Amino acid sequence: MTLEMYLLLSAVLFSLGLFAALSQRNLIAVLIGVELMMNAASLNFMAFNRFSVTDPATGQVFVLIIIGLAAAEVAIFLSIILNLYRQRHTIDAESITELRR
Amino acid sequence: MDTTTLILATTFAPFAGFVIAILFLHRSPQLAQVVVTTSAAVALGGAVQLWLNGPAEPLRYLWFTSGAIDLYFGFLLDGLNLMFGVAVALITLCVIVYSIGYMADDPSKTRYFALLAFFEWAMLSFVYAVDLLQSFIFWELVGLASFFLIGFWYQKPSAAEAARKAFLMTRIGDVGLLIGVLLVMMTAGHFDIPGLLDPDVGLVTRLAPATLTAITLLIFVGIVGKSAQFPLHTWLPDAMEGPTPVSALLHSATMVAAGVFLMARLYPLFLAAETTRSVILVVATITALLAATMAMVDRDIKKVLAYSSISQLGFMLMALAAGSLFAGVFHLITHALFKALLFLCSGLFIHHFATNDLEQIGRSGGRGMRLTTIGLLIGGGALAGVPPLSGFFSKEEIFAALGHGGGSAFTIAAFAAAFLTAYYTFRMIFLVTVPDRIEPHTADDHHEGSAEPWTMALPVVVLSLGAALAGGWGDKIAAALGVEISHHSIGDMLPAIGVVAAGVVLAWLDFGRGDRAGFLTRIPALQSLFSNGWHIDEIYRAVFVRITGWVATLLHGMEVKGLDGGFDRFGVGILGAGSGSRRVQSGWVQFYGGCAVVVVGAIAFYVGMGG
Amino acid sequence: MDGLPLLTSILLCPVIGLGLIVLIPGGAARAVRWVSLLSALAATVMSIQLWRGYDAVTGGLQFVERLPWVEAVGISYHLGVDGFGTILVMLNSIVYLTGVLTMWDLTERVKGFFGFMLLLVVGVYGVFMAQDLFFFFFFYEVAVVPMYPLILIWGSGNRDYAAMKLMLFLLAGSALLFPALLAIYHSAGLGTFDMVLLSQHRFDTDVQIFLYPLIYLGFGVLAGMFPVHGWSPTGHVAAPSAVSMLHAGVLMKLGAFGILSVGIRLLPQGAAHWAPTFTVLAAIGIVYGAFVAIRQTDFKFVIGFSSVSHMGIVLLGLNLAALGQAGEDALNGAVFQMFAHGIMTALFFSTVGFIYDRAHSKTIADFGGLGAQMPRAVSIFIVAGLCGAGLPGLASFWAELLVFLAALKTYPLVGVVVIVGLVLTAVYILRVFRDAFFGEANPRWQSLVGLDMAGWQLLPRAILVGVLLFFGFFPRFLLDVIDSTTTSVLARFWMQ
Amino acid sequence: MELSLFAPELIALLGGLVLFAAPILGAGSATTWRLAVLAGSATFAGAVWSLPLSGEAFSPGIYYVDAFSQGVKVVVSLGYLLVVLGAREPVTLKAHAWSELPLFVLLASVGMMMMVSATELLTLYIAMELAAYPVYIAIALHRNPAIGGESSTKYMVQGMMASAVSLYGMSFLYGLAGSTYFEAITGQMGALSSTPLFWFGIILLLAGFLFKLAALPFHFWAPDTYEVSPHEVITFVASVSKVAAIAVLCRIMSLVMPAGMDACSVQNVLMWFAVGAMTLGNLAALRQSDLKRLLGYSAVAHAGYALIGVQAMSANGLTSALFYAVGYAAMSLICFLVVATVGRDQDRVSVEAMSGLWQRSPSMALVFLVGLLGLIGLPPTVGFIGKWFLFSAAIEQGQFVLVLVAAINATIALYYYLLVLRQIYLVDAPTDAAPLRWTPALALSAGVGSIVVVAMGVVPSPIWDQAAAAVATLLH
Repeated sequence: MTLEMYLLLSAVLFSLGLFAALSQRNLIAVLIGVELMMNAASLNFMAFNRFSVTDPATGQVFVLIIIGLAAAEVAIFLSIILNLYRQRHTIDAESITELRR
Repeated sequence: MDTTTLILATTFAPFAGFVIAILFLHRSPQLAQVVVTTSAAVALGGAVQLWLNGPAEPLRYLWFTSGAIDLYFGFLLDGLNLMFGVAVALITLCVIVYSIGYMADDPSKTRYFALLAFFEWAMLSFVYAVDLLQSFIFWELVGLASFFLIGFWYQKPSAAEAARKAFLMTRIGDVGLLIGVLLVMMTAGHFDIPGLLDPDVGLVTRLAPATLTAITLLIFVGIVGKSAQFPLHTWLPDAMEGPTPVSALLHSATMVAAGVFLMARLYPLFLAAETTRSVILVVATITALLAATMAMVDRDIKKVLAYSSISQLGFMLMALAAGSLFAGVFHLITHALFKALLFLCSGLFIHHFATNDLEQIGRSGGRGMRLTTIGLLIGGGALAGVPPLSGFFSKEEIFAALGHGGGSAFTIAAFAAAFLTAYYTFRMIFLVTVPDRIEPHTADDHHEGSAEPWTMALPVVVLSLGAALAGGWGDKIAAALGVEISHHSIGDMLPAIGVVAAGVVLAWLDFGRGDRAGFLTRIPALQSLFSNGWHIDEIYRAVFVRITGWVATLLHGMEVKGLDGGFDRFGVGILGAGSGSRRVQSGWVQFYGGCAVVVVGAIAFYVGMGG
Repeated sequence: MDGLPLLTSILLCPVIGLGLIVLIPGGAARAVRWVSLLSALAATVMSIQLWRGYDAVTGGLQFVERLPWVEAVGISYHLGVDGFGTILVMLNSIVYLTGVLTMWDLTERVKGFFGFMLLLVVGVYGVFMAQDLFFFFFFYEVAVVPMYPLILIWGSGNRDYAAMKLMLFLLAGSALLFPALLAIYHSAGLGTFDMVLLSQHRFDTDVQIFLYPLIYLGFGVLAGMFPVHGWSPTGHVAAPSAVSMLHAGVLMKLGAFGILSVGIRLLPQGAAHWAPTFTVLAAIGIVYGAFVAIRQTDFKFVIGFSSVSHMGIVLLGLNLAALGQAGEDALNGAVFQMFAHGIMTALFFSTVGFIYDRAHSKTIADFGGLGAQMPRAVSIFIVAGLCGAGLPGLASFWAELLVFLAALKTYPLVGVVVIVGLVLTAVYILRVFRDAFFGEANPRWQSLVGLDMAGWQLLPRAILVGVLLFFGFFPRFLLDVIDSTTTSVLARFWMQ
Repeated sequence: MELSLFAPELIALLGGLVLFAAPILGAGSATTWRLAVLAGSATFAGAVWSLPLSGEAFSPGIYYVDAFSQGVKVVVSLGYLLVVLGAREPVTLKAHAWSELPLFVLLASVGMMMMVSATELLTLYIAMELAAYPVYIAIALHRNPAIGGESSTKYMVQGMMASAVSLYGMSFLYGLAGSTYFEAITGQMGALSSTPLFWFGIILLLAGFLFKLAALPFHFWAPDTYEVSPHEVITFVASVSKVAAIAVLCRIMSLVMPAGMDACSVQNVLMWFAVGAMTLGNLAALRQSDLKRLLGYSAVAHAGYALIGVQAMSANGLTSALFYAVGYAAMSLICFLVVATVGRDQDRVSVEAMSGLWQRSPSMALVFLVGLLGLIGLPPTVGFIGKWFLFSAAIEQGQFVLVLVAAINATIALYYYLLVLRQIYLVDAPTDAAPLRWTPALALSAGVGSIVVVAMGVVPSPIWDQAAAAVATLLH
């Protein structure tokens, strides 16, 4: 696999994640979509690290930190959704539109 | 006293009188009378002394400088000014004294006398002005005084309306005059009257004939307005709404004559502008005839006199236009005297009988007021041109002038007008003095005491003397103007005498006996035409007033609906756009994120592709 | 006062007044009034000193003060007055003083009213004195802002609409000015906003032609220029008297002054290029305003549209000045008219406000024969009206005369049209006289008989009438000062 | 490693520890608040103390301490202090969270402080997330989870997306430059600038900060989140985080400015975002009856104004953007302080709630007036001179039309601000409205804010010079 292939793959991954985040009604699915987008970025880091960057560590460190932050993000987001769900009994993105206009 | 002191005293004494009266004497009208009368007497004394001293060098004080303009305030003291100044001061004093009696019962006496003083100041300053712009300024102020005096009884709606009309119609003329004056400035670079008239460096030598014609025509527009010439004459009859002494002073003797005076003042310019003079001749002739026809039918004594003023002013302008300065000015002076006299007499009648109606005055016993009747006869005779009263001589000069420089058509027209003058004047005299019946004057009258108190009688006497004798002053006036005159033989005078006699006889036939109905009653069409003033007012109302109204309404509509409404709609449109743009904020989070990421992504992609 | 420069001292009068008013507790209305009055008096006295101290023979910029402000971008606190500034500072002082006196009887939210009014005055002084583009604009906005609360809170009638409209129009004008002023700064490349330095720079002709209309329009809005005058009559009608006085008396002059000192002074060629177009617009404005005034039913609307018409004369004069054939007369006339019109409208509104306070009506048709019931107020109104009609003996005659002369010299047709406009002016003024003051007394107002102006109420109006008459008879005292600057402004046209 | 260079952040982090521990150790919310104020003051003092310092706090190239970063830190820490001063009783917050709020806000502040010092992608990323997460949580602590939850969810979803996009952009920068150090990127600018993919990365990178700034196209959260958030949190978001966002945008611009003309595409993009943000924000606010939501739209519009300076890509432009951001933070802060006090126990604050404010508390009305004048852009406030600087910078680049559009926008905005003023000064207060009282802390906070707004408007040169010096260090 060449660098271009990885980049293409990550682009596809990013697009899929984005698509999921935008099309899925369930907020959990949205979260998963966003995680996919971040993973696409991680994949890029790794690919660049592997193919074009002399310094072997940076990309990997970056990816590790991304994973860590993503986990934190998930925790926060889930708790927020939970908070919402308790009151509204729904986590359907299209029905949470009380604040508008 | 030197000239400077004299002239300042003459012009500013009335001003001082005005200021003192209007500011401090509201509570004490008697004192105001005294102050104003004194100031007028001072002015008369000064004017006479100046006249006796004879022509002097002009006085000039720099008023201000702007760009190329150097404006001077000053006094021109030549024969014409000095003479007219005396006439103005004299008649003003007469009228002020007369007013003491006439206005005795009016609650706003202070305002009245103050305004008279204001008028005298403005008028004298106009007469003596050395600078054309200064003339214009005081010309306007004179008009302002006229406005306030016509509307003196402002609570009478008719008076208020008359004042407005007078102001507006003279304003139309003033616009022409102002443009003319400014044109003078543009072409000559100064406003100095002696300089403008100078035969060597004045306008006549410097300007192309066309420009001169334009300037003189524009000035004439101003004269038309002020001197109530056709077609701007309709304000003057209405101006009779003012107190009668005011009519005597402003609206017959002095202010309306200001137009004629201005033409005489700038005579060399007019003399050089042939075209202008023919225009003036035509307009003045029309005016003289037109106004005379109206005077033939009106029953209101003051209106008759007002129409006759218009007509006589037309005479003066005819003379000037025909090329005779002397004839015009001579008639100006005699007219001032006899017309003031006539008004004062009519005022006595009105004051006593509380009516303006000629027949009513006659029937109430008008001829019982001896002094007044004599004054009426003298004044009327002079107006009609009965020899040897003053009007005869001045009119004779006009006929002669027209014969010289006017052409036969105008001479004939002048004779016709003179005939009509005699007719309507004696109609008035006969209606007052030989009424068809006498209805005893009832005692429920509002006036106690004399019908002819001395304050009112004295001016009548003075002016009667003047009106009777002024015919002999021709030589002096000619000398003052510096022109040669030829004396007319009795033979030359015969046509004029004949015309007057014919007029008087016809008037006697119509009004001295029988049913007191004029021959015009047998021609109803003319009767109605004349008594409606040839429908000129109606035409104005139908055309100019309505057009102005239409335009105003149109533009008002444009302002409200078009401009204002347009801006409002624009604002509402933006608000609408605001409401529209809020719709984007749908509340749906994925739409938000989608928009954001897709926009940024697309742009980044576009840029990333090197676009 | 020694040591403090005169211009800053004048500017400080209302500033200190404002500071004190903010500190005074809201209930102490008397103290607020007196503070305002004293600050106005002090400012007036100093303005007269300024006027007398201004050396008309030397001309040019005098009483200059200069402090660096934001040196990095070339902003300096630079004050100075030329002949125009001198008389306009005077004008502002007079209107300020008489405005305070006019509102002496105000009882509603006194503290706020005088506070905002003083703020407005600060702005106006600042504009007339500022010689730095930034401060010019700064004070310009300071002057505009207080109009909103002043109309909204103390106004009457359709005040919501009027206040909003006024602000939107004026700030839309500023929106044009903002980029234009900055573009002047940058295209000069001098790195300074100093107007004196900028005025010595020769801007590229294309730049001038591009920027001038923006400046003209932007300031023109405030000057009540046709066709963007709509805010002005509406604003007048809704505003309380002193605010109308300041609004028509000085605020509208800011617009004209802006055109003059930014537009014409800095961009003479642009001015000359656009002058024919704007001359026509100004002439239309004069006639249009007069025609529309004929059809108004409200006193203040009549005066409002008369202001549009009269400010048209100022704008006409400015444009004719740029054309040059009769520049000196035109510019003298325009600046004279700024002063004369300022005093005149102040008088108008002061008096109308008085009548309104007493009768609670300003509909002309409601009155009739008021002259019998309130002779003093009516007489004073008539003086103002006559001034509006251009009667000699009152200050605006000279202004109109000079502008008309210039118009005739430059564009005869325009000249004739605007002079004919004088008749229209007479038509609407006389209509008011006849319908409201003359005629049979309306018994409805019989109650007003004892309530005519008396005592100190006459004071502000008397001051204004006195000023009108004084300069009507002695125009020299103004013209000499104006003329000293006119020449140097016009020299800008010859230089290039 | 020079610890003193890290002093403000360190003090804040220590403060964070204390604030974390205090509630656990049984301190009530009052005590915690006092501690928070103390921590804020100490941080502020530290930031001021460190103002003249410069150097690198950690290994070379990662974390710059210079006039730029320290200046912004002073502003951020002062902002934090003022916000906390006004947050004595954050009623719209869940009661149990009263003592936690200062901690979250402090942590976010630390994140922001680190953001402006970060000169390496990873550091930047971490700082960015550190600045974001506490705010996500704090918003979710709204006492009414039904709407508070919605507001925080929306905020977070968009925040996550924006940071993911940024991250994706970073990956390309890393790949192309072969390094995450800004120094390295600047060093290779010659080569990089001709690589389209580099600009792709830069534009994606901007996303995260456009989100914080609430600029187009990441502005959607602003109205919704402003409308329903705990007042104190949104005060913080509306003021302090804008400064940090603008500062980072300036940093990124300084990164690409050496590319000169090649950077034009970025400049263009930002210009259009600026125009869009101003126009959309102002238009949408015109017919708004909820005051906080209105201020949200107004924030979008102001983000647009600030972007004018950023996109000018010149020293003056960046300086004016920084200057304006500081001024904007102050005016936004005082507006929200008043809004929070007036609508103390309301989840939403409508414009109507401001009725007759001048009767209830003249001084509060005055403070709000000052804030609104600033937002409108009228003298003598910083809003006026700030716009003057911004527009001046744009004109300098020949962007005449842009300035015209911006100025017209300011006129449109006038309408809705004036309606608010009208409500305050013209409409009478409801008869049952209680008079409003300043607490000393609140008065201090609002007072300082108002003074900053006016002082920067009248005497702008100290701050301007400081900002200019900061930008100068940024551009070397």
